Amino acid sequence: MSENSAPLIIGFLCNWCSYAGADMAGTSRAAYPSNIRILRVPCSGRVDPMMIVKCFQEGADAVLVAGCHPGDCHYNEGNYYGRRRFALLRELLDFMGVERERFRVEWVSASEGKRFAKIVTDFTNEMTKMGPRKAS
Amino acid sequence: MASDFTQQIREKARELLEDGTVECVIGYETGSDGISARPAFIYNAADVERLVFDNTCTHNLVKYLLNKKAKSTAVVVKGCDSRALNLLLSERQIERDKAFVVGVVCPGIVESRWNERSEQLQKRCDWCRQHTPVVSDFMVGDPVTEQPPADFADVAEEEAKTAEERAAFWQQQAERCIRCYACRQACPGCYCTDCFAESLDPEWVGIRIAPAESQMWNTIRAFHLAGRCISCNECERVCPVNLPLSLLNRKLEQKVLELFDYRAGMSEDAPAPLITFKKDEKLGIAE
Amino acid sequence: MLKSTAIILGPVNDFLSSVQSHTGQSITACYQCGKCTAGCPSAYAMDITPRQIMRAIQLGLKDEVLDSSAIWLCLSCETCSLRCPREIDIARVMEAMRHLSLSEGRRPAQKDVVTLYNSFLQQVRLFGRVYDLGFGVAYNMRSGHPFSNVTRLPGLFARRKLKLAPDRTKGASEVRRIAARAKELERMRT
Amino acid sequence: MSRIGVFVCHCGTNIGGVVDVPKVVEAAKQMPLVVFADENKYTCSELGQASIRNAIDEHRLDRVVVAACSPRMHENTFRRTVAAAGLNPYLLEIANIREHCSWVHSDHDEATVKAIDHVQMAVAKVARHEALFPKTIGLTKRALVIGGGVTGIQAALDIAATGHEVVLVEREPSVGGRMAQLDKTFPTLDCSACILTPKMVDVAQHPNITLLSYSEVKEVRGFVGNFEVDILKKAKMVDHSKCTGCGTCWQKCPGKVSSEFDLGLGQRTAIYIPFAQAVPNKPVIDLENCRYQTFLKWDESQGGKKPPECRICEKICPTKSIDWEQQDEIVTEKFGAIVVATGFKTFDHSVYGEYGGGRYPDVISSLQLERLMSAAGPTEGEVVRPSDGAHVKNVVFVQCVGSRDDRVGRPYCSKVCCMYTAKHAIMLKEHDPDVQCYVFYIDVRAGGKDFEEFARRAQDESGAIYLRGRVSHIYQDGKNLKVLGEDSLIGRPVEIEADLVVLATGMEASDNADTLAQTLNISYTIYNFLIEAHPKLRPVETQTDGVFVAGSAVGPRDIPECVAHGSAAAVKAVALLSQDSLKSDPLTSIVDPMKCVGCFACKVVCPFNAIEEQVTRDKRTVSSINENLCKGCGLCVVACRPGAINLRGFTSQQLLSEVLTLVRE
Amino acid sequence: MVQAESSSLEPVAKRVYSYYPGCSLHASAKEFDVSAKLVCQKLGIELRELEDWICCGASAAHSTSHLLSLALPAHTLKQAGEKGLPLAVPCAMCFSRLRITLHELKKKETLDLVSRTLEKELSTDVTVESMLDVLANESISLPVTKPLERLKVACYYGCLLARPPEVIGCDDAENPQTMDRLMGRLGAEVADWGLKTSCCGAGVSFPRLDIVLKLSHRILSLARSTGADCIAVACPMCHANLDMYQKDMTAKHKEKTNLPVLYFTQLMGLALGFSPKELHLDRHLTDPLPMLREKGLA
Repeated sequence: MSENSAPLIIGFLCNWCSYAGADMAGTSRAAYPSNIRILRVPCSGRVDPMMIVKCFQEGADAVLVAGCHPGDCHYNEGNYYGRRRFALLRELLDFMGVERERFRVEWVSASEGKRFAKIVTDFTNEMTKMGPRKAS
Repeated sequence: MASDFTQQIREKARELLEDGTVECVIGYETGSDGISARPAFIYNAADVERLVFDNTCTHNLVKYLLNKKAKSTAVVVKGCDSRALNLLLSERQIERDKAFVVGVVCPGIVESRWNERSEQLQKRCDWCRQHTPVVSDFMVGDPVTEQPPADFADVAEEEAKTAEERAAFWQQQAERCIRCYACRQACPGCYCTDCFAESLDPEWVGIRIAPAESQMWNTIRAFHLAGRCISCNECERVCPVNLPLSLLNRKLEQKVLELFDYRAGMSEDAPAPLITFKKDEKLGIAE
Repeated sequence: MLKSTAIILGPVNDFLSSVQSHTGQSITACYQCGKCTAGCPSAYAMDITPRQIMRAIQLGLKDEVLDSSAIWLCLSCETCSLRCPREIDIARVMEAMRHLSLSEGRRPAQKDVVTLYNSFLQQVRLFGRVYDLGFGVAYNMRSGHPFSNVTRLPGLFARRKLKLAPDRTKGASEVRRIAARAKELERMRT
Repeated sequence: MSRIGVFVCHCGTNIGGVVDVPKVVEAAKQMPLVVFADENKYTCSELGQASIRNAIDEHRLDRVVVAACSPRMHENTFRRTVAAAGLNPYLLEIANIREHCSWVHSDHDEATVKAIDHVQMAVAKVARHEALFPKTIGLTKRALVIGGGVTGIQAALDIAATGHEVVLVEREPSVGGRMAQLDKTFPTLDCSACILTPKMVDVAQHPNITLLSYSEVKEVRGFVGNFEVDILKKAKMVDHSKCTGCGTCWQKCPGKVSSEFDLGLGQRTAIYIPFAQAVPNKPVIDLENCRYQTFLKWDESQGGKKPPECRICEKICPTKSIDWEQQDEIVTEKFGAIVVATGFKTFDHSVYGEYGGGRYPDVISSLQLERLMSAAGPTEGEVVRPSDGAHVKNVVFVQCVGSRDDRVGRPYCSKVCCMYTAKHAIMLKEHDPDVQCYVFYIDVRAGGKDFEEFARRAQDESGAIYLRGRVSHIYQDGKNLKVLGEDSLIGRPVEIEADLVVLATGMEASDNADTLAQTLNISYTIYNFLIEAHPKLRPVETQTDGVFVAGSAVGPRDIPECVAHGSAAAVKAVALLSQDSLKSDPLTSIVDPMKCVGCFACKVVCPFNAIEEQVTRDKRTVSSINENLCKGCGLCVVACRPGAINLRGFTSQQLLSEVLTLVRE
Repeated sequence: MVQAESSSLEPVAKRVYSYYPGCSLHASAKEFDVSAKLVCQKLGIELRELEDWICCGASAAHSTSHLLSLALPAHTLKQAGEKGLPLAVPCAMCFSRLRITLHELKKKETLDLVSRTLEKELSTDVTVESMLDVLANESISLPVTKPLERLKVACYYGCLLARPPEVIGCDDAENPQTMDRLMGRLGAEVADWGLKTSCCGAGVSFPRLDIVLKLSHRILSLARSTGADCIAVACPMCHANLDMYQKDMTAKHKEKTNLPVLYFTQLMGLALGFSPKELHLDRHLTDPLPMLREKGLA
């Protein structure tokens, strides 16, 4: 867990929609808290549940996965598979004591810069309220 | 009844070996404690008398079919074993035409302890909804009508706790895990020649024996079985330190049933939930 | 036709939503093609057409609908429902509007039609079955056209079309009980 | 041990104004494997790029991190930069400290900390980058065009014009498609045949175009640039190499059947060309209705008298072209690009029982009216009723038949009906000034150049009476037809006595469009219309590289749109074919056959059929990636439990090390 | 239900139905009742009339109370269900109400509500057949003694035997053929015409005679224009409207409207050899006998 009490949020953004959406947030100067660290992935379907578990095991406070809206996936189907995996993973994590709130999945299109900023802001505030993870 | 099962199995085994349908029959024989059964590999009709079937036949013999080099083999399967068979067939680990399946309508299996009789039914038998094998070429016993869906009381009980308690609970379990991987060896769904757990690059699970690493192992082991676990509880049964491993699988099993109305291994061709999808399904994320 | 004032539209339209939920029909789906009216045998005699009924519901113009003669001149022939390109069961909606108008105790725009129905049901409650002659007489009296169709009686008698005594059945009491229960239950539900 | 250089950009004040760039540079210098770090005012400027190139030489850098704007902005720019300095372009990583940092954070310290983290991640990732080399694939510089309607014709001609070979496959005995059946075209009213036939002839005569009429595409293998296609050539029973199309045979053939081209309003012979201007202008024999065939099939047992042997065509053919031996054959051809232009068919109105369900001869479809109006049609342009040949006076047009109707499973608008009906109203008036047209419509949709004016003209000049309402019932009343509608503008039912009713039947995808789409692995709607890669920005491309779509096979369209899309598809195809070789993006998946257990979960999830089965030396069946089909989504990587599959440029190792820099600091 | 053996000498297996005539057939439409019974008898179909049956509520209940419009037929369905026989219903109105009720009762909540109304356990396990479907069943052979040659019949189905087709079980709601085929088998020529299922206006008969006259006249004159000698119906309301007011129409339109309107069972009766008297052919206001005599059928 990061020393400073500010929560560490790791974000996996799909290259085609959400990463571009985050860029849009930048170009439209939509400010949001600086806690999030962003990784670029080709598709939300590329985000391996193992990777997310690893984030938490290693002490991240929260994980955000963002991809194209259903139906808009650059690879047609990636986010549909992702959706199923994440739905189950979140249950498992919660069951093992990682509160479901800490793992968020969002569909953010390339044009939703402001929305991306809002999502990150809300998420960060929520995490700050919850405080750092217990255990491990 | 059991003895009569034994008879039928022996006769079938003899027939199969004599007419050369198979070159080996994998079944059960009485173990060295004279009580609990152990796997038996019969190559000549002469030896079929060794075969038995009773409520101590706990092992899932399907795993022995994974040897792709083997020629045609007959195998004795219980209800739960048969679901494993379907799983492995659908994942192309077994060639159907090389396997002759002797299905046995399972009477329920008892806890086997060394050198003592037990009438205590195994945990999995409480959950079991599949006493009659779902796949077989020859059926021993009459198919039974199955029980209504198992309720997931154990899961519910765990969920009643606070997140903090749950975290602590699994933390304790992780501290006890010695990462012997017995769970993996016993699991019909774990057959990878290289397991992610032993990969050094990427190093998903560090080689040091530390709670965090064990936690990682147990979590991913469970997740790799999401929608694939046939709830035979072998992982938990063989665990030398008695970790409640099935609890994780059960949680996922419950969710898979609820979200995808899917039970692993019920048919050879229904694709596992994580390698298929429906466009307009609502799964409670990002909605 | 529509009243001589401009239509004032409020923000929420309870009428539309209540009709939709009550009939299970999506009124908003109607795109006003008029096929219902085109095929409606009695549309020519209505004050506003079935299509306009649908439109009025869309706009929440409750009075236009419930006070229209259209809902009473609907013959329940179901031609509209059969052919609607938006698969709306218009006849079902018309039926619901008749019931609503009655339950609100409105004065039906075609009171004779309602009288006809009531006289009919009265017979059924009396005898368990309809007695044509009694029915006819009852209708004439209640509707205030005592002599309507009287001229036909000779012909009808000549052809033995009308019996002089009602067909009586033990079922009659059953009918009265059912009618009462239905009334009560329907009141409870609204 | 790799030697990494880090270049932090001020981007004027865009980054420098918020992030403490020097501090980031200092931090970078401390990072493992970093041997050089520096800052630039504008790294993307020639000056900035030069400084990178020099540093690569000076400090023998083998990997580069640029901390600047989004990689979606300048990744390619900097790839070229490092390549210019002799590094493999894929040994570069971008840290996005502008869009994702300086532009969205105001607190300088926080922004700086985050910038350092992002540089740290990039460093960790770039350290695991490998040199990647795009594979070059050869390609066949030929195009296949499927469908010989106006769209396909346009596409074929445009491709051929650039000097590339084209094979045009048409299912029917002649090209021309629906447009050939039309009399005039809206809104200009120029004669359809007059503008189409020259193009049809061009197709037949163009040295670069091979026309395979009476043929169908059966199988498609391979991938962009290298398709292999099986084409079925149906037996014509006429040797077209000898036939001169003199026409003696079809003038003499006694086997008469109703003509598909004239939609049952006229007749054709068993050996036939569909219409006078057909291309090729050489006949085929319709075996179903050929007398010689009936003669051959006849057997005593059924009794009756033996039919005549006929074979008249054979006897009278001056060039001895009739060939009874001909069989269907399958030819396999190679192509680099495929254009699908399979067009549409008109809705079959017989499902409308309320309109007579097809049993009233004088209730006809608009396309039938086109044939009646056409000078080359069965009545030589006389608009008379099919029932008794009487000239028509009162004509009712019914719009939206098989369009905007959920009940018949066609909720969409067919787009062209409003306009062609206006055309019909105008034309009928021109044919005979005494004709009165009534048009029942729901909305008049006249969006398009000169369309509204044209639709108005039908009412203002040709006096057609437009009634807003959908017709509910049409029934025969004596010689005439009763039409029941509503004028929804005045709100009253309308009854019209018509002597001809014309149903504006909508557009449907042509038969077997779905099967063809499956063969080509492109997607299609529930109405079997083909789906473009992007409805706005990639209107003629599909999700399958090298396969392009055009015309009304994609959805209801009018002629000008179809032609435009035909040309558009042609340009895309040519752009592809004019390359000497294709470069495949090296960011693809790769399988470690030793780890693969052959469960083929990857194969199930791959959206692009890029996973192939391969047998190893030790006889295990494992998966391998067809890099030409792989688009690098990484779905297979996640599906693979043993981790036998990895994705170049986004390997698990790379993502993991990025994460670890964050959590283990 | 047992299927009739076509090619065997044993007597055809008997078909047995519960029978629900409905109010009209006990009064104004007696001839429908009588002819139906005669024909059934002849064809070895036994009809057992439900005792103490009650009215279906017709459009009166339908238009005034949804619940009542279901409750009354539900009572009859209950009776029929107890008999365990399929229910044969000649009157199109009754048939329609019964079928629609049966359909609505398939919905759980409706079933509960109506059960509470009747204070009885209801089930949807009962088959309701229209007399037309019963008699049009092609597996019943028709011992025709007097084929309806030279007779052109316009079959009129009205609303109730056509809509809603999925509930009523109509072969083609816009152009049904059941009655046409039946008449064909009796040797009659049938008219192909476009108003087979158009409404005659029954719903508002007394109060708005003007509507009835307009609609019925349209139907009669189109049928006439196809050269039909008579109209065959299966609904007492349709019959009343088409048969009763022809004089008024003649007066109104200044052209003689005179087209006999017969129940299809009466035409069957004639073909099967019953006399006009037996079939109560003298009960119609538009006298069919002259026409039938002229055709040698009476």
